[in-house]
Amino acid sequence: MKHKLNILGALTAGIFATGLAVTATEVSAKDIVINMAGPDWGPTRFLQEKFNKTYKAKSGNNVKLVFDFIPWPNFYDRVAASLTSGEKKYQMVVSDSQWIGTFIEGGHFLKLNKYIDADPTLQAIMKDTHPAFVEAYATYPHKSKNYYGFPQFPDTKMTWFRKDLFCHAGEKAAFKAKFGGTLPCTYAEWKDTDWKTWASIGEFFRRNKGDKLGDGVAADDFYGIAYQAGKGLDFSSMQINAFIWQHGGSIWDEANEPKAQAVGVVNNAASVKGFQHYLDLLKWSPPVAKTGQMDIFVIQELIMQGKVAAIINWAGLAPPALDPKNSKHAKQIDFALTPGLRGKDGKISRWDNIGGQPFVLTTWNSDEVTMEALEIVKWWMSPEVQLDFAKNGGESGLMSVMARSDYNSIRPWNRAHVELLDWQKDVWHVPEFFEMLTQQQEEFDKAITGQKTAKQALDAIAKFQQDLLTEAGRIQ
Amino acid sequence: MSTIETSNLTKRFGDLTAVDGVDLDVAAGEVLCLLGPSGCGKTTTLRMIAGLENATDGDVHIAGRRVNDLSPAERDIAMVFQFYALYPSLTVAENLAFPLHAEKMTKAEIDARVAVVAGKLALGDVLHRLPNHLAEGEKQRVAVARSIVRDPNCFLFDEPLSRLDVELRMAMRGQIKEILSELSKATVIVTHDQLEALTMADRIAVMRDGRIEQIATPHDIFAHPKNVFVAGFIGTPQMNLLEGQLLRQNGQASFALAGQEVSLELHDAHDRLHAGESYTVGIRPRGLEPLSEAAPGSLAATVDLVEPMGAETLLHLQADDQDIRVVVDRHRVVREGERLHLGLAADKLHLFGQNGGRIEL
Amino acid sequence: MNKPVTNVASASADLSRTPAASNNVTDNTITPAGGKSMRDFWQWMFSPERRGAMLVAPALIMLFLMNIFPLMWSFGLSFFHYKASSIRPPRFAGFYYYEKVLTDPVVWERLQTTAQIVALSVLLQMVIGFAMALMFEKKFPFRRELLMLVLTPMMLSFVAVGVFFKLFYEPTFGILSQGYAYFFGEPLTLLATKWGAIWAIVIADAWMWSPFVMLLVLAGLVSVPDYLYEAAAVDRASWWRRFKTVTFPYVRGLLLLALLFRTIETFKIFDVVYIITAGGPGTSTETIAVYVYKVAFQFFKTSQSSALSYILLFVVIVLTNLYLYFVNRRNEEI
Amino acid sequence: MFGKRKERGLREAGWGQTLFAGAIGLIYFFPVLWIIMTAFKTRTDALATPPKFIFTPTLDNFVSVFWRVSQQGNEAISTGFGLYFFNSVFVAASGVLLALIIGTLAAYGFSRYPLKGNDTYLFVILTTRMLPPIIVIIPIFLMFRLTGMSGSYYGVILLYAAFNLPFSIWMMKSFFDELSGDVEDAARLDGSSERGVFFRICLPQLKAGLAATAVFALILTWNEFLFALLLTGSDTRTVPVAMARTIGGELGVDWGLLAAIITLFLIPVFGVTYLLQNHLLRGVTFGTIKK
Repeated sequence: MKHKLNILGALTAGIFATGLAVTATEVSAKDIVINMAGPDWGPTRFLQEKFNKTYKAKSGNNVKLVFDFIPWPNFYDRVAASLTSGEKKYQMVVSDSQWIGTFIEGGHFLKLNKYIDADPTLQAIMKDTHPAFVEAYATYPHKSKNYYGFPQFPDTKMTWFRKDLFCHAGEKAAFKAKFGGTLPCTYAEWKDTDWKTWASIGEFFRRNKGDKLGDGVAADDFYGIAYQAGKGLDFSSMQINAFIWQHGGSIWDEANEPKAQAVGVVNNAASVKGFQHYLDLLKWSPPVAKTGQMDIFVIQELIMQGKVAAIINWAGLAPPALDPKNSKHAKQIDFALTPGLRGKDGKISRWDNIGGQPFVLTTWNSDEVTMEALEIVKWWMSPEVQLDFAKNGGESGLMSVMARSDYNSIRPWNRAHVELLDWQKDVWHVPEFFEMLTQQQEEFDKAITGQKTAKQALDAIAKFQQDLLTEAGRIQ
Repeated sequence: MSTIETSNLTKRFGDLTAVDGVDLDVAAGEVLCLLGPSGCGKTTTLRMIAGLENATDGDVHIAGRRVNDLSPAERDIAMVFQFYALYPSLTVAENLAFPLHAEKMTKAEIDARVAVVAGKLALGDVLHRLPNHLAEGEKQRVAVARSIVRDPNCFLFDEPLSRLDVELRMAMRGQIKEILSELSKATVIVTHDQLEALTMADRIAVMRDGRIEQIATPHDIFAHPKNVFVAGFIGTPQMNLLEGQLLRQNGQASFALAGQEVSLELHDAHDRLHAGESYTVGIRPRGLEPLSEAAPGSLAATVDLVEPMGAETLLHLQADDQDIRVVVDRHRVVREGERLHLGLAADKLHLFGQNGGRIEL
Repeated sequence: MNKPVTNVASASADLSRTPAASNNVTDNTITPAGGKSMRDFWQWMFSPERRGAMLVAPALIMLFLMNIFPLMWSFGLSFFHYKASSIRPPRFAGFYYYEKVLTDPVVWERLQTTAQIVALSVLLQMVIGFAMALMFEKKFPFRRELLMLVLTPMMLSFVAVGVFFKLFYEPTFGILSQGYAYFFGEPLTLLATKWGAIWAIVIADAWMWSPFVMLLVLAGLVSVPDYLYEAAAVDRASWWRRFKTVTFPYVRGLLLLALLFRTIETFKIFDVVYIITAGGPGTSTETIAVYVYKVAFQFFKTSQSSALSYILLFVVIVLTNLYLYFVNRRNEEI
Repeated sequence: MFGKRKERGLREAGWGQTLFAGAIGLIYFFPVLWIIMTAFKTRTDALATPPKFIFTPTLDNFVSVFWRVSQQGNEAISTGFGLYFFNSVFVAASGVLLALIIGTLAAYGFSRYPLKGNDTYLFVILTTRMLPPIIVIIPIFLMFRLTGMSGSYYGVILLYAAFNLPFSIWMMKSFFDELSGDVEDAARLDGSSERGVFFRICLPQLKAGLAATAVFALILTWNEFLFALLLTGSDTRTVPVAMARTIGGELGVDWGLLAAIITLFLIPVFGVTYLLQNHLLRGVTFGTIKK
């Protein structure tokens, strides 16, 4: 649909559209346009390109998928404005998992149960989709049996590290001498790495400009570890939740609505301990950590430009790190499991917050359009396409694809990604999520920038959530 | 027939009456000056004639036709504005040609007309300049040239010379007068400068507070001012206006003027004057004669300031706190502080009643 | 002021009563009434009394459709319980949200933050703008070209300015921080404290908009008549006295104008804050516009954000009136 | 009235002043210079520590502005920047032009034929610019949907015109107020129609004012982001929106690419400002300041 400047304006456009509709019914093959809102980045561009090249509708209709590529920083604004204003522009939307509650309750996202029940292919897809994705991307209320979406780009966080440093014999020996443990290098060694070792890494690789580092000297101040600690969006909650869960703490559990409480849960001793643990490790991070602006892009930059030895970041941001155009250490960066908390039994708990985006259908379309949209879903979730997606920078949502013997070797982070899937949980999906997230980010930021203690911050968060959710009728 | 007539022309802005029932009648070839202090309504009157201002009441007739409902363009008049109102974005030649566009003329005709008026006002050298690059006098000439380039029903001038220096003003006065007499149209000139009015006008209408105080030829206005205002307004130095009570009259009228009793020979006006009432005695500074000693009907005063004016000398005298101006020949030597006796010649007196109206003597 | 007097309407009414006109009416049975009334309407509409109205009508219509109608819409919403994201129909709420907003300490805190940023930034803009205007007041070689250099910041987008200033402040990569580290030995973590973050925002905003102030002041400076400077020179006025009595009066009105426009605009400051600090650390640099954005667009508390906006509008109107009062006073003085 | 505030000849200062202003100007311009330099740098150079002032320039970023590598394989795909650039120029120019036309007519009306409550109208017009725009977005969205203008050029153009209108009216009105009414009266007496008075007499005197208004409106419109984000479709998207693509995605900020877009996008507005610079300075005495 091209928007050309039309002198006669809306009136002509209306008549023209009616005319088109009339002529369209006369021929058997219909033109169907599916407009889809998506963030402007690799995973969605791949979908569009792949579709244009290979998709052929089984119905014989002339189906076109038109992506509205929206820059990531403003993706939510654009989609929210479109949906809530009733613009009804999009037939499909790439959503973030947290948003779905808001837009389901607003009547914008289509419940798919009846279509899934009627279609064995969809049933097979749902069955083959990893449960963590179904839970995070499809269900509302959270963890219920109401399905709304499918994984478009499933994402998890993992450790990115500098092979040249961690596998350096001299460094390994020095680390052993100083801390007694192993400086992790291999996948197995990283699998055995807990937060304690992570802290040691942080201390170990803290070098000043001119100090020896690996085979050379540090050209600049060098730091050991970094993970996200940013005020914007969810750039700290995603990591802090991991610590809270691993320490046995909890966030407000919407699956147990209306019994679940916020006060006494969100700020219980375990949660506070977890948050404090997170804060303690920041001291080994580059100075930007002090500003509360150390978001996922900053840590990506820090490792790509050789300022830090290891970070924890999304797989979705990994491709540029291996591209010599962007990354000074494209050859040296490797990926591993995230560290976790070692329990008394010696086992490491790696609970973490899932990332990535599902895609959903909207409610205002004709059956015909909905059916064509579901055909696109089926095409996208087919093993060949999913595999091709994985080969071109994406991740599959299907267990069968991930189970292929070659899957782990397609991209260097796949092995960790697949192994970590069993440890993924998600934040809330309720429409109040944005208020909860925003307030939580503010309070976390206060603790990160030293204005509050971990306890004070979590107390404030718990109280805010308790009041908000009580008012919304979600806590009784 | 090029005439201008207004009857009962009135303009009110809200509560303020700017022009109050003005009746004018300008014959073809006649130049009428509207003279008055600023704010007297003379410009508003002119603008109503031009159609730039809506009359609240009354009619305007131009060339015998009622023009109240016609736009300025339809009235077929030419006007010269105080600030010339040259079109800043057009050259002098274009400015001159501008009024001709409304009449269907060929380019050649237009060029010819422009050349003629440019020649008449010596603008040949500046035809291609923009108004901003002209000297003040040149701008003035362009404005005049633009008004005469067409053949309008009548001419209106709004303070045409006020922005020129003295020398230029004198020259332009003559030039405009010459041009106007050549064209023989009804012309109205608004001015606050009486010299301009006296030299250029066939008749002068003196205005105050939206009303016409007097319309007459320059000579009449000077010789027979109709009231105290006109008497005071016309003539430089200003006429001495001394207010005083008529004490008695017995062949001679004795007034209490400036703390002195002055007897004046008033001929046959006696029976129209009443003892005990106040009158204003007016006498022009040149009508007072300094006498060496007191005489009947003379007024004693002390010289306060001596202002040589070239051929004559202006004396400011003081009598009982009243300022009296006297013009004497420059040969007469007067010192400040000197006491003089001023003779009031009866034939040079103007007498005004309590209401300010003139009493013919 | 100078209304030309024509009375086309009455003249044409006379005309329509002439035989020719009535002939016209009888000739044609279908269109004449319409044609005539159309023409009358046309004449009525374009009569001189209505000329002013006709001239401003397109502008008023456009503003009504594009600005005032949406404003009234949201004004209406401020009296209802309504969430844009919800399918529930609006319920009447009266002044509930006004009361809520006015008693909310968060709102006052955000207003305070905004006021701090506005005060610092506008002051800085005035000072820098004025100083640069004085610099460019004289004629010198390459003046045009150098002036362009200084004007460029305001041609950049907020996004560009925000993103790059954030980079300048970044402790590891930022050029500002590196310069700081060169002299003080440790990286600059400007965004770590409230006042550091406020200054970070103020510097970026003032950098961007000082040229605007400079242009206005410059326009004032070049309009000071030469003879006043000459008179001041003859009177042997000191630099300061000359500035105070000659230069400043000519610039004051324009300076006030710049002050108004910049205050109104800075009051709405959003992008630069959002990009550089995201309101952090904590909420210490969250301005009222960022807050409105959150409430309206992330929390979908549509009614509350509308009520808040109207309170803001009230504040700005008061500021504007104050400003216009000063300007009018100035105009009367001159 | 006339000539009271005539622009005086600027006083001369010599090369010393050039040096001084040059130094200050360069310091002030430095962030822009840094952005332009970044446009010619590789990412590693852009983020180098210590910062690099001397480097091997690359045009890769400018190539990336127009072309990107496809996700599959290595085909070069157009980024659509050419279209976005055209959209920006077209939308901004049309919006500013429309605002200028309607605004000038209205300013003429407000100045020469004051309505009852003239000042109130003017004030209300000014206040429409005062609210955070976020607040009117939902109703505007709805309106656009009802009229089918969403995603079309005219929707954004109308919006930008309305956006610039208050400013244009205020600015142009002050210019009209400074014109001498006598000149217009003279034209009327000389047989000019009302239209002639406006077009042949008033407008030619206001060239500077129109230029200044246009430049200011252009600068304010050129970088408008929020409405462009929400009301343009993929075919009518403008550069500021497309620019945001480079500040978050799989790569955080793509410094070189962002800088290259900023640099390219600066050229038209810089050029227009430079060409109208003299007018700008003369015409900048706008708004509420009279004579």
